[in-house]
Amino acid sequence: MTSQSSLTSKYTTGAEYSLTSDKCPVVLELGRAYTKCGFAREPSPRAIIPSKVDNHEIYSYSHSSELPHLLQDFLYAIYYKHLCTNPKDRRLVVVESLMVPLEFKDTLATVLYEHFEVPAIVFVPSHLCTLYTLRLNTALVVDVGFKWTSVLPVIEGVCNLAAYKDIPLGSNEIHRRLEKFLLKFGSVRCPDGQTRFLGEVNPEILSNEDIVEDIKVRTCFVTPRERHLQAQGFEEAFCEGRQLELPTPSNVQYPLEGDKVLEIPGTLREYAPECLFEIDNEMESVATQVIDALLLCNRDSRKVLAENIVIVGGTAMIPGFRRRLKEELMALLELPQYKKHLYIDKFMFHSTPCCSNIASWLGGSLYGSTDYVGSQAFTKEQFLENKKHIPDWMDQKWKKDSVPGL
Amino acid sequence: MEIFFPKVVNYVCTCGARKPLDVLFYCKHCFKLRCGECVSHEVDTHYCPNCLEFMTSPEARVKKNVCTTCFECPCCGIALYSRGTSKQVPSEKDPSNMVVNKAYYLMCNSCKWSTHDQSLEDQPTQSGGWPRLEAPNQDRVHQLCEYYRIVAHQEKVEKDKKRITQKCGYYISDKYGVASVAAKKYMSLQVTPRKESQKVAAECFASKASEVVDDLPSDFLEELNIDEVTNIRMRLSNPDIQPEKMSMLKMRNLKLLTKKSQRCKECGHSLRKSEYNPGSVKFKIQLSAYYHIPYVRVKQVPNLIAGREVTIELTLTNPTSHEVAVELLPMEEANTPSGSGLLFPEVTCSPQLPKGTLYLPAKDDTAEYDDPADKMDDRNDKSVVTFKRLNKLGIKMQITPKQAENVAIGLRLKHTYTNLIIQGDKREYEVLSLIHPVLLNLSHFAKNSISA
Amino acid sequence: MGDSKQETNPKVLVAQGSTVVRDCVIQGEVTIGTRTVIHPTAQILAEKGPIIIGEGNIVEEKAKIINRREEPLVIGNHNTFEVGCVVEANAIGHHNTFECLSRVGPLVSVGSGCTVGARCNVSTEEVLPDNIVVYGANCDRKISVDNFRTSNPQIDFLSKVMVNYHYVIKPNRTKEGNAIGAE
Amino acid sequence: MSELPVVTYDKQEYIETASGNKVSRKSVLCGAHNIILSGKTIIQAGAIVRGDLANVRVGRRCVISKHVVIRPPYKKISKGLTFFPQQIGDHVFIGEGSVISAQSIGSYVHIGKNCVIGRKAVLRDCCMIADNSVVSPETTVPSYAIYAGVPARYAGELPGPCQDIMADYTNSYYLNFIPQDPMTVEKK
Repeated sequence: MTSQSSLTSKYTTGAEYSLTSDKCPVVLELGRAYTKCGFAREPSPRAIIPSKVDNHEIYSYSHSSELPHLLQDFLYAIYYKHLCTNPKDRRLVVVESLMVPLEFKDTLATVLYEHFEVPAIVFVPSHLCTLYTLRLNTALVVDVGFKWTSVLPVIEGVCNLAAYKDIPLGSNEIHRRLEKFLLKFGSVRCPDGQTRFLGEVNPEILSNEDIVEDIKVRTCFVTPRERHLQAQGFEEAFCEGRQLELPTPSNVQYPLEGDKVLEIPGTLREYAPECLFEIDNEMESVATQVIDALLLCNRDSRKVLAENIVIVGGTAMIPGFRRRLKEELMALLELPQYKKHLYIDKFMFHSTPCCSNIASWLGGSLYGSTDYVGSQAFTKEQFLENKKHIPDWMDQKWKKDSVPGL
Repeated sequence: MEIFFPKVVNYVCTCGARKPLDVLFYCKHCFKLRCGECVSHEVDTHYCPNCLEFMTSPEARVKKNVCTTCFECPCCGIALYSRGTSKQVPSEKDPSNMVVNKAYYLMCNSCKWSTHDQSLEDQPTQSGGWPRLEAPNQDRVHQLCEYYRIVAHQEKVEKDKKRITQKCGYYISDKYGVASVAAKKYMSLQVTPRKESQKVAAECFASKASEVVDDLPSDFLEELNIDEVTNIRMRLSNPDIQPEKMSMLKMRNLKLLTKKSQRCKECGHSLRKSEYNPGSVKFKIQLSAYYHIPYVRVKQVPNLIAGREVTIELTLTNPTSHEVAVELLPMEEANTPSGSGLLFPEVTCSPQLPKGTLYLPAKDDTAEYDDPADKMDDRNDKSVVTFKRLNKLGIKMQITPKQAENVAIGLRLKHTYTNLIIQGDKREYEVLSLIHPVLLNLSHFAKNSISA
Repeated sequence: MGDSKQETNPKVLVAQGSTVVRDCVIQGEVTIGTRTVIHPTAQILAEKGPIIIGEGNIVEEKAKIINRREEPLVIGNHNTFEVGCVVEANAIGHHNTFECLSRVGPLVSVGSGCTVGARCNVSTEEVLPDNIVVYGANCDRKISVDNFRTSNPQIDFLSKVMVNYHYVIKPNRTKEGNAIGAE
Repeated sequence: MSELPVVTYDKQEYIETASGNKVSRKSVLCGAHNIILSGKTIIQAGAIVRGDLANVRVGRRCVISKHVVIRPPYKKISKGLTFFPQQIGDHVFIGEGSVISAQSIGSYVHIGKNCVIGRKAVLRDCCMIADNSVVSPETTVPSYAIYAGVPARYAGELPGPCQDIMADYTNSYYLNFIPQDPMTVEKK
């Protein structure tokens, strides 16, 4: 600790921020489900909070005029309640997802500059800055988030946008499946000693996303591919209440609303996350996205990317996810349509020095500890000059010096 | 919540936000209402919500905004409390003699989690020398940090050297004055990274990929006791380790709370500044609208039926120590169409406002609040005023709601405001006239009174 | 509230050394062990079967212990029923604490060393094993590592002080449970 | 806040003391001479104050609603255990069915319905406990804080003038708490 702090003011940028130079920038990642906030140079965010204001998700606003108010309230809580710092005093690193609509980003910037008077902001793409945590400059970054799974190859510090792939699979999909089947098959022991189906007791209860999420987090796992193959026709069997000829995971007694106990069928615990790996109508799954991204890359880089896969995002923390993804990838390699084009015989994975839900935040924290923030941050004046628009990171200027140090 | 954040009567802030008077500020310098959204907030001081120890901002920054002596239960998130135990142990001097050894541990009063759950040794003192939780990846992050700082620094040095030698001054920025910036930059070039940080950075190797990935725990088919698995809140409250099992939970230092001050964004004057002492409820500066602007309250609303005229009763309270003359003006004049429609689209009904001026007597701090109702002021229209008690006046008016649901009326509160001007030894009063749009949601009031 | 009746209610057996104030409601067949303290406004309702309370228990204000079954409800020793709790359990061991405003349903059997937290609810059919803590808004459970099975320290103070302020029901049983004056 | 509605009570039910305290006959004050009510405090039906365990001092213009239990906290000392005095400040509102075992409650405090204020908790001046919350034993609730939940945690901040809002609230409550006896009903 001491050695770290004694180095603090050694390489500060210069005159512009002399007042704030001893204060590390704030690092913020507004995820679809959770927001991570903290300070640069620290190993983990100070707080991970739901991306919600009074139960209203910040990303699901009905009208664009609503968004500034939502963000104002949300950022107020971040700065004054979780970080306890004055927004004026520190520069800001925003780790942004590629999925974020431009309108959201510009509104966010407007609120930050005009309402909170943040001196300077730099937006860094989440896939890219994950690489800082590994000291790598080439990798295939797989982000398994709440709504989306996205894959982006980064080669020598340059994002290969042409090979970007995404698919709306993530925790959200798992939640929906849990909800559907729990309503049908979840049985509830009630205070009167009777056992009823959840759908009869209170069909509304699972509209509380927190309960579904809690069930997913505490009970679900991704089953190995071998079991998955053995359990083909799983859904039909499950729906018919037929027992599969496999040993099934144990049912779980889940306390509900204090006075009831919900019995979660063991099979559902492994069946719900299956949605990530099932091949859909368009013949796609989380695993095909990875392979397809590789196919879109230059032939020379495929091997090196396949041997440098980085998995990030909260949904990737479900036990068994990594093993299964690897198994699925290996299985896909055997398919004729891929085998011909991919000259790959193995996949290799990196493990980030932190839990995978905060990996991109940590990348932002490392980025924020460098001089790049000073040279690349966008000040309020620049923002106003640019007609209240943050240059897209695909813009020319950005491309030129977007990935320093990698 | 209704007491502190009432929903029935909202004042319209200068910025357009609808807020109850209780949370609004009144800028004495701009003579305008301000709300939490249109003032600038500043963190003044930090304090621990449990031991109430006060901390200055720099100190809190060094301590990472946590209290060094108080800890938080990893299950419930509330403060842990110290418990004493005494054990009989053989004395050091004379092993045959038993002495009582006092030891302390921490426990949560809600879920009974204790430092024994984390297998921490009991401490000999009550305040304890509990170990501070360190991130397991701290060393690696430190290495990466130093590595990228040096890389960034070198890149910058090269860039700047190029610029300075090319005398390409315009790029350094015209805004900040070229000369000083260039000089400072040049100075910064002299700084080479310290040896120790170079050493740390040199140890930073690139991550090695592996074919082996985290496997599914082999016991996935076995009995799962939900009580032994942490929930997401417990995991996220400790981002470093995000424990999955209850047995892996670790306590963290308690997070500090802050005292904030508010400042008018337009004129820069302070609107509120509290005293440093966390135990104090006083303010050094307190410009709440509650103390300056007459308070409109709803006293009585009969059943609202569409198309039927009813009488409602409101009260007006003067919080200042000067007499206030109030006029109630109709909202219509102000309710002009703006960009996306009417300024106050929520108004569904227009009241028949009393005409003329109402005089609210000054607030008398020495008066007993529950003295019987006192004499009317002759200047006030007796057909409008229902009662007067100290600085409060009851008034009535008729409304004819067009609908039974969602009846909201609007009015503009015009009132005098006595401003004290101090110039040297001279104290002068000037009387200003202010107008604030006020929105009253009568249906909400009706709903409340039913539940009460 | 029929205070005078209670004193003559032959079904209420109060052991010597207990402190049972008269301002409480005791209905039906109730046995109260020695060193047990019943606070004013507490309710012990043996609607059908009897309630047998062991030694060193405390039943605080507005606490309700109800037995609606035919079988007796046996409550062990050193339990605390805090203010306003409603306990209908079919069996209660020793050293349990039912915190303020907690509720335990009729299908529950409580082990020993358990704590049902303030405003928590346990009502589905189950056996609460030993040393369980029920806590928080979702009535989560966990096993307590620390549990001290000592007698309740409040009792000495309460039995000394409360007699100065309240009328207490005279014991009609010895500590061992034999009827006084019947030996 | 809207004007509080008038609450009428049966004149026979309440005793009004010289200092203006209004105490329901249906409340239970144990060890009455250990209980000090400083004036214009209301204690409603079904409330229990345990003055027999230790002294209880309640400030001016407090409202103790129906079925509230006020019970001094105990503390372990070297020789067993003792109950120690409990203090409640001025202008404190305690909602229906709450259980108060706090060591001290400051002034201008609002406690909602069905709350449990645990043993030895300290509620500082100007704070609020939301309905149905449980403040764990020994917790300190700082000024201007709103605590809510089971167990109660910091949930927000009170507005700056909350001291005067609370004073006004308890004053109005007392003023609008009037007997039903036709002789004393105020003329409108």
